[in-house]
Amino acid sequence: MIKIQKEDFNSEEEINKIKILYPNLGAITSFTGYVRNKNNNKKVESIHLEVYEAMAYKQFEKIINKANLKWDLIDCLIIHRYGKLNVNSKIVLVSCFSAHRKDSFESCNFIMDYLKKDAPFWKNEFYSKKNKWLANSN
Amino acid sequence: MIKIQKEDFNSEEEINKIKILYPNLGAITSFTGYVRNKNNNKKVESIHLEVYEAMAYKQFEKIINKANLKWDLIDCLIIHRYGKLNVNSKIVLVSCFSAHRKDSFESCNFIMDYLKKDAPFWKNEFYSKKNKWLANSN
Amino acid sequence: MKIKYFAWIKDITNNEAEEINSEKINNLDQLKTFIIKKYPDLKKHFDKEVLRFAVNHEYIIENINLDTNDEIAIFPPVSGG
Amino acid sequence: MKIKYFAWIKDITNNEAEEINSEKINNLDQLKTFIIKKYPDLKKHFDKEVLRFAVNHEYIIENINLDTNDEIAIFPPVSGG
Repeated sequence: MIKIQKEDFNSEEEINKIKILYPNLGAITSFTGYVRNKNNNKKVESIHLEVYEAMAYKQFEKIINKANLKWDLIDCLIIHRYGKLNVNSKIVLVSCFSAHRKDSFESCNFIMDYLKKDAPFWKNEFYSKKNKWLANSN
Repeated sequence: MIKIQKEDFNSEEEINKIKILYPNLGAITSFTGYVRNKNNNKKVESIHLEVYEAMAYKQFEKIINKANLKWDLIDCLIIHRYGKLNVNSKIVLVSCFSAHRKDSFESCNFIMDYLKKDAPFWKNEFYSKKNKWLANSN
Repeated sequence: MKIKYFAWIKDITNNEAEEINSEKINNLDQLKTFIIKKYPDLKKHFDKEVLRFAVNHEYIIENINLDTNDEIAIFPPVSGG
Repeated sequence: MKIKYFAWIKDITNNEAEEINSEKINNLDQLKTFIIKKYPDLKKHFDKEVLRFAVNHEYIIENINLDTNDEIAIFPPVSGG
């Protein structure tokens, strides 16, 4: 399941909707990314996340397909927000569902790596008097 | 924060209570373990989890201390249930809170490894007509 | 063909999307040449090879042929997640 | 000293905790000998070295001295998580 949205979300509810479909599921690894109040020693007030939405869906699908080739996954959930996000807001949730722990852990990390490299989102970081477009360093 | 309890829990609420304390937090990695409907090709109806509670608290503290020596962690949450748990129930939640992704991912995996080896819990798996005590294989 | 610009590229083009069609543009390299001519301030960024190009939502590195129905996107390194 | 048994060990001892105090028990090895004598069915499990021992909530492998206030736990391999 891939969702690209402005709205905040409840991770527990989103994950439960998928979990409940699979009684053979034993392991979920989830990564959540948040807006921090500082970055590179500057005080951040908010970020504006721009997205190329149609491409983002396509790239997320490709990344999930790659993960499915490498690990035994039951399902995957990616929720990525865009628009104005204040400090403390969730930016992204990636959850990987599997029978056993190793598959969910490794695939979740793998998906985050590719998401950081390939997902067409751009962070415009707002400080008290100026703003700056960021690029992912890893 | 370490919790050993019979009751179910809402991961979102438990995680938010900690997250909200740290506006410099950018990354949370969480692992959730569930009771599966089958194990070793046998249909599972429920498990009974026995705990040596005082020792479990002590061992969880030691594991978190070890993780803190290796990674830049802002906080850690372990919730481990015991008692009768039906299929689809949560067994354990481990959440690692950090500024950056790598620390939270690696420490969460590390804590799960040690938890599986050292946390004094024992699963008694119930099938339709019999039951069996398990030992962790990894 | 439809061209889309993202992040600070938009600040240079003053435009987030436009239709460009010319008999001179049959492949990605020709499109790049056209765009640099139209937006000279983009040249240094093209030269530094920091920009990324997508054709119909796929990353493209090589010089592929373009069709009038294609959607081409030009953007800086991503920073999601 | 207080002895605690967990999981299927309890099914052999028919007891989840008991107080054992004897002048003959001054260290962990002496306690093990005492317990095997009391519960002969435990012997094969002690021999296979699958059991784990904790003194005051810490895993103990070596033969440490014991005090009358100590809490000693005997249990099979764990299976939490």
